[in-house]
This record gives sequence, structure tokens and C-alpha cells, in this order.
Amino acid sequence: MEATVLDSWVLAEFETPDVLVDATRQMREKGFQGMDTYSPYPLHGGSEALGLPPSKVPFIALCGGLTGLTTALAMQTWMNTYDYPLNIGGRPLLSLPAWVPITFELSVLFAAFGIFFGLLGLSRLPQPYHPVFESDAFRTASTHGFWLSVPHATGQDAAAVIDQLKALGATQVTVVTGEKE
Amino acid sequence: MAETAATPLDPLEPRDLIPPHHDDKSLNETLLDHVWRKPGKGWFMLFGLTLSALGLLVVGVTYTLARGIGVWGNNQPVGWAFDIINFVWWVGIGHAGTLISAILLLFQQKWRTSINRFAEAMTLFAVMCAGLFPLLHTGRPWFAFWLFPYPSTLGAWPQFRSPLVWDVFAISTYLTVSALFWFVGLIPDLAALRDSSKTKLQRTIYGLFALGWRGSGRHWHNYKIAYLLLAGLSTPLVVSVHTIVSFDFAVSLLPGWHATIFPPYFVAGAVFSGFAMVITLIVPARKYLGLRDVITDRHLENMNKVILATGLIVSYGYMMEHFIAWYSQNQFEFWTFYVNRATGPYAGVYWLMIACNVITPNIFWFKKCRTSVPIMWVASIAVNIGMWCERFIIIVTSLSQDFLPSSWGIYTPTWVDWCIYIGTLGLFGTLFLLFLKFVPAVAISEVKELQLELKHAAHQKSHGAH
Amino acid sequence: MSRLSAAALLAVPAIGIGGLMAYVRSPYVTNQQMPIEQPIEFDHRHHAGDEKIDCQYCHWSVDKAPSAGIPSTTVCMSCHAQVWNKSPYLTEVRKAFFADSPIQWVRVHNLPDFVYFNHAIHVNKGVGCASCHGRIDQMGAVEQFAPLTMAWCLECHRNPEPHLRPSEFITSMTWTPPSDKAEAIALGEKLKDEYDVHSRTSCSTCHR
Amino acid sequence: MPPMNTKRDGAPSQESSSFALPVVSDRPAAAPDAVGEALEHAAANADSAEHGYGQSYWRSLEEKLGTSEYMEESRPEFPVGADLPPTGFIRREFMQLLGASLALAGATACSTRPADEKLLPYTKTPPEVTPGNPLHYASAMTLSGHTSGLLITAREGRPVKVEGNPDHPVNQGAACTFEQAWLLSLYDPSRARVLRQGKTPRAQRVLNETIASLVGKSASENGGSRVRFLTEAVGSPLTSDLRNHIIKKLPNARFHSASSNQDTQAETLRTLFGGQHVAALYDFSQADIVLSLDADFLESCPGNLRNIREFADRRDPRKGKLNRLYMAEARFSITGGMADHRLRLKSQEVLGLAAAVAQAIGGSAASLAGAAAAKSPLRGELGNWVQAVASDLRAAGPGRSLVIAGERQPAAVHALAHAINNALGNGDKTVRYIQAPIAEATGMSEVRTLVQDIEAGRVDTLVITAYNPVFTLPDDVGLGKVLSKDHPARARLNVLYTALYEDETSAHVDWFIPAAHPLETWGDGRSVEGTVSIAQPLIQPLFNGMPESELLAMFLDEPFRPAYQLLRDYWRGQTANAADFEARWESWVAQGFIENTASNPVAGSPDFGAAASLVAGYTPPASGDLELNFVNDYKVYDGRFANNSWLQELPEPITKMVWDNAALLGPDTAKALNLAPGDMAELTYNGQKLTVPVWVVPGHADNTVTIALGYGRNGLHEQVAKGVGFNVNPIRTSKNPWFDGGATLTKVRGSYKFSLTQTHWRMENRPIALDMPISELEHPSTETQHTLHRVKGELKPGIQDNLVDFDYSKGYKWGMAIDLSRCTGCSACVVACQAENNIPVVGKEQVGRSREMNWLRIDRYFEGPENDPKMVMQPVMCVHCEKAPCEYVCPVNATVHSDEGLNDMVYNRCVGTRYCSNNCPYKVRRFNYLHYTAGKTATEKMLMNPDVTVRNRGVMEKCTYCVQRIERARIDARVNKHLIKEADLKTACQQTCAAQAIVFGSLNDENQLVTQLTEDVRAYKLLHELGTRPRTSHLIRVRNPNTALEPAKAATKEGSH
Repeated sequence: MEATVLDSWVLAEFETPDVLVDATRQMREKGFQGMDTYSPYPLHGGSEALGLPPSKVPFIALCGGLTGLTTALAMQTWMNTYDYPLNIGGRPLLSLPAWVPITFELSVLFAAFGIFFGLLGLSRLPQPYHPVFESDAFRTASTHGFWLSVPHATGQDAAAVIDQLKALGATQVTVVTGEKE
Repeated sequence: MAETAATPLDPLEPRDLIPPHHDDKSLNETLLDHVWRKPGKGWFMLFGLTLSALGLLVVGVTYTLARGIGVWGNNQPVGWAFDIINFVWWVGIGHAGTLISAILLLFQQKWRTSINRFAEAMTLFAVMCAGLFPLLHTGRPWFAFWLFPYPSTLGAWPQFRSPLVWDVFAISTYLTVSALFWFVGLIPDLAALRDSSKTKLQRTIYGLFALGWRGSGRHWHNYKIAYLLLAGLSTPLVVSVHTIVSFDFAVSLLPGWHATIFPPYFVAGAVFSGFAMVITLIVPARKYLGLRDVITDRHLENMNKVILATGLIVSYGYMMEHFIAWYSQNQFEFWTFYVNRATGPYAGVYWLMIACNVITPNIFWFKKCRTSVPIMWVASIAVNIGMWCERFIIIVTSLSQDFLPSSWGIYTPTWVDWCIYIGTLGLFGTLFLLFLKFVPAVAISEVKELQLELKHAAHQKSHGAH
Repeated sequence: MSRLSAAALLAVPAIGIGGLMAYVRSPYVTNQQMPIEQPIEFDHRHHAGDEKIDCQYCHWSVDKAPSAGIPSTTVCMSCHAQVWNKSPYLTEVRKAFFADSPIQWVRVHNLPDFVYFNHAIHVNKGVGCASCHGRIDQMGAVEQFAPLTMAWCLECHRNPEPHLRPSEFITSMTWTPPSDKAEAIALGEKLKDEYDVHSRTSCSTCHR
Repeated sequence: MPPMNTKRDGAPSQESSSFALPVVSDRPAAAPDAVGEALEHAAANADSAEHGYGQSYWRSLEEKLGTSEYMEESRPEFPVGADLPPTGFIRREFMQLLGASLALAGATACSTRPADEKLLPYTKTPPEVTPGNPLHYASAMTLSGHTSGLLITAREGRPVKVEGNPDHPVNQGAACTFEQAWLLSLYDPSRARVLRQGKTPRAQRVLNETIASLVGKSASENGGSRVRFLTEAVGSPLTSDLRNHIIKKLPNARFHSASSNQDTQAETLRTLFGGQHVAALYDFSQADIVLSLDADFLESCPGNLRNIREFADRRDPRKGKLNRLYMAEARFSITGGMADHRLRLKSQEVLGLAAAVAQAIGGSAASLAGAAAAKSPLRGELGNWVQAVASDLRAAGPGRSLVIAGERQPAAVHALAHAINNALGNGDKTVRYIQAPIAEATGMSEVRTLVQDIEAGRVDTLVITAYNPVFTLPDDVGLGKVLSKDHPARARLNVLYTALYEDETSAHVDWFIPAAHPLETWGDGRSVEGTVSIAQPLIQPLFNGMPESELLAMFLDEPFRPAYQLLRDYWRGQTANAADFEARWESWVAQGFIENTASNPVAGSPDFGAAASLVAGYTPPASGDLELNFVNDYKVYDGRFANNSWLQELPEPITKMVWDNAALLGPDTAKALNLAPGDMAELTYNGQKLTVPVWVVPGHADNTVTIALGYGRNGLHEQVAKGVGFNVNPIRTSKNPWFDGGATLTKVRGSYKFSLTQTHWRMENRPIALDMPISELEHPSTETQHTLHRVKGELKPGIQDNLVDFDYSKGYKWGMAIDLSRCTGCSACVVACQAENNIPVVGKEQVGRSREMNWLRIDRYFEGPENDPKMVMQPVMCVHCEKAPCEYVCPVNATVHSDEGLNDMVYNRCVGTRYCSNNCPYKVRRFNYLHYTAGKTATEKMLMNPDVTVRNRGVMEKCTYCVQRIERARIDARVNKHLIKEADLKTACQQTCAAQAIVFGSLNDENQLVTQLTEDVRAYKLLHELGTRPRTSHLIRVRNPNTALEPAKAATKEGSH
């Protein structure tokens, strides 16, 4: 195992989603990078506040769908027309209309897999452990709390950041430190 | 206040969609309450009931596997009966869940949030029940894997012109995508469960399923689009699945099966029966879970409107089948629709179907019926029965009298048929009760989000009024 | 950690299915490479190899019946009444012969009951013994040489030319096609014409 | 010690297709004394309270012998020299789950090499045997005095199929239902196995000693005057000879013979020919007009096969002018279904009808007619019919018509029929009188005499070799009574009985001797026209049965000779030139019959003066109430095939009922009596009551009830027959054994569930089994044109048919043609298919659930009014559609098309979704809902055809066009480098059809009959309009109605424009 590199974050809770989004935008304008918001449901304007680029999920889904489409067509044609051609009730060996349903289904299936695994991959999930889970207070992030994390160099004084956050309306602020992702 | 009530935001979104006296925290508590609370006596009684019905399934399936499907009533002209009836019936029920969840999401129908989780769970369990039948109905289920394209040492492949292979792909895709959709929707709530759990064990288990969800802005960023895309995929999927199920019949040449109207009419029928099943389940569930505030009368009324609309489409389907049989003057078709179904050995089932599917939904033209909980509950059960009868009529009646009168025959179900049917009801009920116990029955994060939106909207509106 | 668990999640079923596919093709399932012990230590190496007795001497119905035939005890005794007639190895044979009770040979090549293989047509159309049974003359105890799976049957039925040999070499254990590729192909074509080979792949060819 | 041979053995000595001689043992069959001892031990330890062989009996037998298997096969099953079957070559094992999953390389991870299978070679291969190739042996079967010539297929020593001997003058290759199903009885595990005295098993030696002492004592005391034999009608030269020898030894012993049928014809002819034994032979090929007076001459019976063939030839427009059949009968029979005009009337009215026809014909017939008419007045409304028939008969010209009387009719009707034939000049043309193969009086009166003798105490020893007389004879004959324990005359009577089964008669006897099945022993017999057949065994007796000839020979008190030797010795004695006997014997046995042994014509002509006494002596039966009719069953005959599950499950040709008999009524009568099908009713007749289930048959005569005999069996060990149907013999009388008036039927509570394979008898105006007057076919009306367009109109590519055609123009293109004009519906093909293709029997309950397994079914439709319809039969099996709807719905390629157009069904690939069956418009597919082939005993498995897979549960099956025969013929032809010849390849159904209604072959060869038939004007494709393009064609059935009775359709002219 390589030497443990530690990361730490300043976590701040806000009263309402609007305050959180506001605070995030302002912190970003101040030049803080790598921030993240935590909320029980998506924040209106949250992505813009964090300055995230458009999601890649649709593209992955499209790739998945196209893969499904070609896989299905190729599979059916190869299996029933070339590898073991059989006279089935006098139907043409290449019965394209009959290939349609499976082609559609496989496209959907692969697209759905693309979406699901794309989502997991882009979100770096599953991730059974994360340092923020160490903070008991942070548990409200999934129920009714609205949090902002600001990365912060380990060992340095976080007071400045804490103050700024408090100024933006944070109700409570903590610092967590953990293993680098 | 009274004025805002008179002019709701949109026709489907009345003021009482969610009553305003909950904040996020109390919503959380209310909606998770049934998970943390010890289940009541009623739950245990119901669970006992469904478990014993599940026992019947075990008995029926074991006996079938041991002796062969000869223990069912299926016979020479009637090769399919309860097996495929139940399959189609369950798949149909499943469809409402996806539709409620996906189509309403796409159309941004806000009232869906209260019932979508519920409906999706119903889909999942109904498709599981449905999936049992294609497997069980084969003479040699231990070779059912031959329907999958895998490189066997035989050098043989599945036959892709067969609607049964389409079924395999459709049903497995449907089950997979529904499960993904349901699970993706559940992740934030699982995180909520993890974070409001009281014991270490609960926290670990829910934590495992939550996959480490933290509600991060980056997560939500991908999540929102992923969820919407899944919904977008589910919608055509649901249509395609029941279309393919209807191909099982439409692709054949049997009078009563061979009809191009089958796909739309099957899909409408599926929605029809699915919404009826949602009503059947949600009426007692919201009472038991105390979710009146979240699943409101308005929700129920909207669903009844869907039942009415789809019921009319189904009636139109029946009408067209009969019209075409008359118009074509095809001797075999004519016999099937005008002699066999209406006056043949299964005429009783036919007229029950007409009563349940054609006549019953028409009561929902009246607001009184749409809003009366007891009436709609009884009507929904009637529709469930009617839709089961419809499958019986399509499958058994058409098969029992086809082209050559010499081979006509009568089908009578055996006790094993009934055991397995009731057994799947038990399986469905058991899974559903477990779902109610362990998973939030309402999509909490969505309700919270919706509440915020409503608040914003109300706020803007009141601002605008000033 | 997360990537590892995700990879495992996907890899386990893939490896499982792949492993299964490999397993069903392995000798463990096809029963190849398993010398079968017989009630009598009959050695094909000696009979077919050293003594060069033609296969058809014992398996005489191979060109006229579906079955190649297991020689009756009389066939054994037709030689062993004269040679090795006191050998302890042959006690069981003599016992069987005089007691008029069959020797219980163990079946090596066991096709399922729904497969109707016919030796006569194959032998008459130029498929040699060794093509399917391997070098019997080098087997002490006979073992199954080919996998005998349907895919294996189809391989030859779809493309019989490389497996045909001149009629005088049908029972030969040592004949090999010409090493020159073009020559081998030409021979295959020629033999196919000569024998009028129509290898069929319709299901009822083998399944009835 | 056998001689050593250094040559390799088993070089095939002859062609496998020739009729090879079986290996015959020189050694006498070893007396199984170990078995004898064990039997005695068992008897000693048995619980005497148990009936028959009770449990304790078997238990102690097993104790002694080790296993019960030993009992089953205590004698070698195979001819000596082939002591054990080479099981390694035999594929009669079932598709076991394990084996199947392994071989199919499924993902069953746990299976590796299965348990070792053993290969058991012969010690010395019999010269004619090539393991894996079938052998055919000629043999023979006797039923009711007629011996038919058969060809038996044997596989590695096991007979697996019975077919007609192609060279035999009556069979000509065909075989009827009974002849074929008779093979199943050979392997029947409920056959009797133990020779016993009372309940004590005995060795054969003890029987021999007992008989010897009995014969010795009786011969010296009174010349055997107290010895009686009750036998079947004897047509066997050997048995006659043995009988003559017994008479020499015991000059005062008497032989009586009983038969279930055929006495009135013989009796009539005896009277007409001054006491000579005469038989009448009919020639249907010459008869343009046929009048049948209740004669079911097309019934599937061994003696009828030539009738069927000749008659069918006259129904085929390709072979010339059609004949015309008039039929008068009460119940609907197979022959009635073939009639152009069928008259429904009470059986007792047939005499009146015959008299009226005779009167109308005039001549010698008219003189008899007057007296007859008085006994059975004719209903006025039938006058028109009679006139039409009479003028038709006359118009046909001398020697071109034929009148036949039915066996159930009294001698008076027979006399009239012969008189009419005589008046029409049919003698020596369509009717020939020959010396009867059975030269003795038979019948119930004979048995009655015997019973009187017993009652009078004149009998000490009674030997019964007749089939189960206690059951088959009407109760009032009294045989059962005198044989029962309580009868005073019984105490001094010693009864010996030999039969295949422990049956109703065996329950009353002192000695029971299990009989050898005729395929287990040597024998001979004469066919209806006199030709002698030699029956050779195919297998050693499976259950220790004793041949009848050996039993009779015991009464000669001579050294033991096996049946083979008895037969050879007899025929050696018959051969003038002893020197060439060996060669001639070989050829007789090989071809199965002795040529030029047909009976000679009788000198002299019938004396119709003598016939007057027959008419005068006739007492008409009661005429009031319902007329009760008894008939021998189409399936179990008089009961002797009741334990044969193939026949029990064979749908009765008319009612399509299985595993039952019923009181059959016409629809009007049923309505009048308020009875519905399946009701229970109380039958009152002659002061006796019987509760019977009722079934309604369209076209059954009014006020008559018909009940089939042979059911309600109660034999001790007849497991199949037990409890099937009901027995009417208790109320039947010997005075009127076939029909009598005065019966009533009243509905009682309760209902009965029948199992039928076809429950809907109308065609619902669908063009399915087409049936029309020949004039209609030649000049179709608009309506007919429309129908013809539907069944054979062109399906234009791109309009009605969007599918491209596969190229079948090279090689073989298999197809079939079924001529509905020829098909009588006799069902012999159904049995042939069952035997050839290992089709399981599923039992009444499963048939009731509509799960019968017969691949070939015969659809029977009634057309016209319910009370007097026409009947049409249509054999339907898989039609091998080129655009098969079953194939494209199969998810696993288990049913696909071969390059020759066969619709292949691959059992081992089938997962059993039943989609194919649902999508088959012909519903010819059969599904193994349960494991129907499970639980077969070792002997039953020997019956299986090793060329056909025995299907497991959960798989679909259907007609394959006998693909195993195609492939065998193909390989034979390819090895010998020629094409398959038409004559070398016949499907099982085609092969056995006496009417030659089914023809199979390659449609690419225009010289083959099938091609010509497919292109015939009558050919059409069933459900053609669906575009399935069947390979099987059906040929429209044409009728030839008399326009005087059935005017042609008025629309005819319209159609010609």
C-alpha cells in the first residue's frame, strides 16, 4: 500500500436549498475549486452554481443503444442466416422484419446499461466508504440538510474558509479529513 | 387561499396535491415511519395470508416439475391456457407501473411522484410473477436456456423468427430496465434510510444498497439526466413489450389471434388493467400507511380517468375485431367471434369480460363514481377480473375451436392450475408487503423536491397576484 | 476500491459463463481421453497394430449395417482356439464361449439414444475408421478420440472433402491426406465426386 | 462342443429383405424343472384364501427363484444360438433426462460420463442376423377360422411389427387392425404364465402324466365317450389331423366348436348345397351394383381385406366406372359410411326388404320372397327405395351385381340374398361357391348340446381350447352355469382350458394351461378362400405358454413332439414326393403359405327349394318397443382383444369412442326417450335389467339400440380389460343372439363420462372433407366451383402468398396422397402408425382430456340431417406444409424443414412450448403432457421399434412421413448406388391400407403414383386457402348416387356456362 495521502474538506450546512445555491455560487466566484453540494434532492441551479459541464450520460446511452442495435442485427443474421441456415417454414433465411423486435429490445437494454453504468461511473459509485460519512451531522444531507464541501489542503488552517462560509449563512461548519479518493 | 384553490396551476394539479403542513424533515419522518416502525398486526396477518398463498405456488410448481405439465388442464387443441393467460395478465399489470412512472415523468405530470415508487414496485413484482410462466409452461423447463443465444456444442441457435424468442428478450429487457429504473429512483431514498437508520446493521445494509450516495451536486447532475433518460427508454419499452406479447398471438394464423389490431389494443388493455391494479392496491395501502396526505383523492380520480380512457380503447378493440370478422366474411373468423365466443362453451366468460371491461369503466363518466373510494375499488377489481377473462377468451376460446371441427376440444383447469395462479398472487403479495416494510413506498426525495417547487410556484403566484 | 468492486461485479458472471462454455467442451464432459477398462484385457495395439488384422475382420457389419458390430465370442475363438489357447488372459473368453454367455464389454462410444448414426453409409462414402475413432492401433484400452458433439458432426457434414479417403484405405490407421494442400483439396474434391457424397444437415438425417 | 471355425462367422447369407428362415432349435425346449419346482414350492406356501395367484404366492415364488423377473423370462426369449439380445445396439431406452442434458452439452455442470453401458455380443452370431438391420419373416394369424398371411419384422430376435404378407392372396400386403395389434398381446405382461391345477402350479410333466392316464383309462373303458372338446372353428389342417387322431384313439369322444360369428352363412349354404360344407366368395371387382343387407363387408377384419381392396378399386374414377352400393342396416357401420344410399331400418326389417327386392327381381328369388314377406312386412314408404334398387340391379346385367347378407341376419335373409344373386345371374361371377375351409358345424347350438350332455352327467372331461366361451356366449347357453362350483354335474367334471389370459372361463376350470402366443409357436391354417398359411414363431415363448397343438397331441398318448415337429410331420405326410419335401417346406415357410391350396369350387348349384325350410323355420323376433342389437366390436371383437391397449385406445371408427362401449341410439329415439349422450339408462329386456350408459349416433335407425359385445371384462389377470365398458352377454339369448325387439330404455339418475377423440361431428360448411356426386365433380355447380376454388385455386405470389419458394426440384420431394373415395375409415393405418412409431397409449382419462397421442387420426364427419346423414372419413396426419406455420414459431429450431420438404420434428431439441401445436391449423401435433412411456416392463420394451426415438415427457411429436423408413431406404439405395425405388419405400400407414387409400413417394418423379394422384382432378390441399402449401393432398370423395333416389343438383347447368 502506498503512503496514505490525506484530503480534507470544510463542510458547511445551510438552512435552505436557495441559500446553499447562493453560497456555492459566491464561493466559486471567490475562486474556490472542487467544491461540491450535498442535498436530499437536486438543487435548482445547483449544477450551474458548481459550474459543471453538461453530463456525458446521454452520450454513453447513445453509444450503448447503437451497440445494442448492431449486436442484435449481427447476432441474428449470423446465427440464423450464415452459421446454421435452416429452412424455417419456407421463410427467407434473412428475415429482417422478424429481427426487428429483438433489435429494438437489445438497443434499449444496452442503452439502459449505458445509462446505469454511466451514472455509476461518472459518479464514481459504488463507493461504500467516504470520509464525509464520519461526520454525524452530515447525515442530514440525505434527509433535510443542505451542505457544501470546500476542499482544503490538509494540515492548513481552515478558519478563513469557515468564516467565509459562516458569512454566507452556514448554520454549522466542520472539517473532515480522510484518505484521498 | 380559496382563490388559489379555484385556479389551480394546471388541471391535473389541484391545491391538495400535497398539503402544505410538512417540511422536509417531517416528510422524511412520515414517509420513513413505516420502515422503522414494527409492522402492525394487520401487516402480519396479510403477510401470513400471502405466504400461505405462496405455499400453494410451491406445491403447484413442485408437483408440475415432478410429473410434467400434464397435471394442468392443457390439452391438444388448447396448448396454452392458464400459463399464458396469467403471463399476459401479469405483464399487463406490470405495465401501468412503468407508464405511471415514466410517461408521466416525461410529461412532467407532478402528481406521479406520490405513486410512482409504488407503481414501479408493482411492475417489478408483476413481471417477476409473469416471468415464471414462460419458464414453467415449457414441457422441459430444464432446457429453457436453449432460448438464449449461447455458443452450444450442438452448433444450434435459437430461431429468431419465433415470437417466443422475442418474448425472452422483451421480458428480460423489461425486467432489467424496470429494475434499473426502480433502483436508480430508490438510491437517494436508500441514502436517506441509511442516514436516518438507528442501528449499525440497518446502516450497513441500507448503506450497501445506497452505493455510497451522498447527494453530491455532481451525482445529482448526472442523476437527473440519467433518470430522465431511463424514463424516456422505459416508455417505448413498455409499448414494445406488450406489442411483442401481443405478437405471440398476432403472428399466428389462428382465428381470434391473427389480428393486426392486437398491439395497440393489448397495450391499452395493459394500461387499463395495470391502473386498475394500482387502484386495487393503493386504496388499502394508503389507508394502512396513513398516506392520505401524499396519495390524495385527486390522484385516485386521475387514475380513474385513465381507466376510463383505456377502457374505451379496449372496447374499441373488441368492436373492431368483430367488425373485421363480419366485414371480411372469413368463415373461420366469423365462427370464432360470432358463434364460438358469444355462444360457445365459454360464453359465460365472454359475457363476464364484456360486463367488466366494456360496461364497468363507463361508470367513471360520473364524478361521483370517480371520487368514491369504495366504488372505484370494486370497479378496479372488476376490471382486473375482466382483463383476466379477456386473456382467457383470446387464448382458450380461440384454441378450443379453430379450423378443423374434428380436433375441437374443451379445456378445464385443474387444481394445479388454480394453485399456481393463486400462488403467483401470493408471491406478488408477499413481495409487495416486504417492499412496504423495507423500502419507502413513496419517492421521498421527489416529494420533497416537488414540495419545494410547489412552494416556489405558490410564492411566485402570490407575488404575481399582488 | 470502487472501480475494483465494479469490475468484479461485471467480471464474475462473464468468467462464469465463459468457464461453463469451456467446461462443456472439455474432455471431462465429452468423455474423451478416458481409456475404458474392459472385462478382458483386449489390446488393440496388438491385434490392429502388431498383427495388422483388418478392422473389418471383427467388426464385419460396419459396411452393411448401422452398427459396426461387436464380434461374437466365436470370432475370438476362431483364432484363440489355435493360438494362445491356454493363456490365462483368455480364461474369461473361453468361459464365455463354453458357457454360451456374452462377454460384457463396456461401451466406449456412446451416442445418445436419439442420435441415429449409421456406420455403413460413412464407410461406403469414404470416411475412414481412424477419422472418428483415432489411432485405435495405438490404444491399449480404447478411449473416445473425437468429442462426438453435434457441432463436431456438423463440421464434417458441412465440409466433408478433407475427411474423405480412397476406399482401399478406409480401415487404414496410418493413411494421411497428401501433405501438399492443393493436392489434398483436389483429392477431396475428386473423392467427393467419385463417392457421390451428399452429406446432409437436415435434422432428420440423424434425429428420428 | 461346437466345431471351431476359422472363418469369420456371420457373413450375411442372404438379403435382409428376403423372408429368411428363423433359427430353429433342434433341441427340445428344455423343460424348466427349476421353474416347476419353484412353482410347487410357491403353491405350497401360498395363502389358500387368496384368489388366483395371490400376493403370498408370488412372494414365495420369488423366494425360490430370486426375482420376479425370472418368472417373466424363465425361458430364453430368443431362438437358441442367439441367447441374449445385443443390448448395445438397441435403442429402446428412453431419452433419459440425464443422458439428454449431457449429450446436448447443456450447462449441466455436474454430469460427466454416465454409468457404463454394456455391449453384449452374441456368442455365435446367427447367420442371417446383421445387428442393426431388420429381418422379415412370414407367419400367420388365425381369427374366427380365417388364417391370414403376415410378414413380421424382427429386430435382433424381437418381433416389432406385423404387416400383411404381400404375396398372400387375401392380405396382399395389407393387414387389419386386429392382425397388427395382435403383436402387442405377445408382450402383454398380464398374459397367463403359470400352468396350474386348481390353485396349485404344476409342471408340464404332471399335466402330461395326468392326460396320459386319463386317455388310457377312458380309451379302455368307453372309447372316450365321456370326453368332450370345445374348440374354435377349425381351419387348421394340423389341428384337424390331430383331432382325427384323437378320434381314432378315443372314438367316442366328441368335438364341439363355437365361434362368435359366421354360423348363419355356413348353415344356409349347407342347406342350399344338401349338407356340403360350402363357403361363398364375393368378387367386388365385377359388381357394378352392390346391395348389402346388413353386411359389414368392409369392416377391418382379416377375411375382409380382399373385399376392401376390390371395393376400393371400384370407388376410384381413375380405374373406370364407379360401382354403386346400397346398404340397409340399423346401426351406422363402416360399410354404411361407404354406401351411396343407406337405408336405416330395424335389423328385423331387413328380411322384409330382402323379400321385397327378391319379389321385384323375380325368378327363383320370388318364390322364397312370398313366405318371407309375411314374416317381416315392409314399411310402405320403402317401396320406392326397393324399386330403385331392383331396377338398378337388373339394369346392371347378369353377373354385374351382388347382394350380400350380413352375418347377424338370420338364414332366411341369407337364403334370399343367394336367391337374388342367382336370379340376377351372379353365380360363378360375383359370387363363387367353394368348399368351405371350415368343414364343420359351429355355433351356439353346438355348445348347447354340450351343455345338455354335461347336465345329464354324460361328461367327465371337458377340454376347452375355444376363446373364453363362458364370457362370449350368451348366458342362457348355460356353459357358465354348469361349470360353476354349485352345479350338481360339476363335481365329476374335469375341465382343462388353455388360453393366453386368465379370463372369465379360467376362473371355472380345474386345469389352466397358459397358451403360447401364435408368434411363439408353429401352426397352420386356411384363409377364407382356402389357401394354407404356415405360421412360424418369431420368438421362444415368453411366458411358458404351451402351443395348442402340443396340448392336443398329449391326448394321443404318444412320445412328446414339439409343435414344429408335429407340423412338419403332418405336412411331410401330405406331400406325395418325400424326397423334395425339405425344399418345398423351406419355400412354404419362407413365403408363408402353400401355393395352389385355394379351395375348389363346389360342384352343383344351390337348391332354393331347400331354402324354403329356412324361411319357414324362421320365427321373427318380438317387434314391439325398442329393437336391441348386439354387434361384435370393431376394436375388441368378441372380447379377445380387450386386453390390448392399442385397440382399446383406437377410436371406434364411427363413434370415435375409446375404452368403452355404450348403448347407441339414433337422435330421434334419444329425444323421444329424453336421453342425452352420457346419460345412464335402465335397459329392460326379456325380464332382465341392466343399467347402461347411452350415446347418440347420427344416422342410427330409429327405435333400435346397438350395444357392442366384448366389454365389461372381468378376467382374473386381464389388467387392461378389467372394468372397461359393460357386458351385455348376461341379457343376450341364444335364441336371438344378434337382435330382438321388446327392449325398453328408461332414464335413470347419474351420468357417465365417455372419452372421445372427436366430439364435434359437423363440418360447419367448411370445405374440409370434400364429398360430392361424381356428376357434380364433372359438371360443378357455382357453389361447388366456389368450394373448389377455395381448396385448390391458385395462390398468386405477391398477392395471396408473399413468401419466396424454396427450391425442391432436385432429389426427392416427398409427398403423400390420400384418396377419400377409397378410405373406409377402418383404422388399420392408425394401428400401423402406432406400432411403427412407438406411439404410447395414454388411457381413457387422458383421452378424455383430449390428449390422445395417435399421430394419424381419422376424422369422421356426418353431413346432412342428423337422423339420416352421410358419413365421410378423412385420415389426417401431419401434411408437411412447405410454408409450415409450426416452424416459424418454434423458438429453438426443434421443428424445421428438410431439404426434401419434410417437416422434421427433433424431439431432443424440443423444450415443449406447444406453440407449434397452437399454430398448426390441422392440429396434428401431439404433446407428451406426462411421461407416457414410463413404467414399461422389460417385455413391453421389447416391442419398441429401435429405429424410432421413444419420446420423453414434455416434447412434441407428430407424423414424420415415417422418416426412419426413408432414411433406411436412402442409405440402402446410396450404398448400392441407385435411387430409392417407389416399391422400396412405403410409410407404415400406406403399407397396411387394404384400400390403398394412402400413397407416398417423391413428387419429383412423375412416374410415381403419388405424383399422378397429386395432379389428379380430385386432388386438393386441406385448408389450402391458408397458404400453408401442404405436401399431402386429399382426393375428393366421389359418390355415385342413383338419380332416381337422389336427383342431381338443379344448378348443374348453370355451372357449365
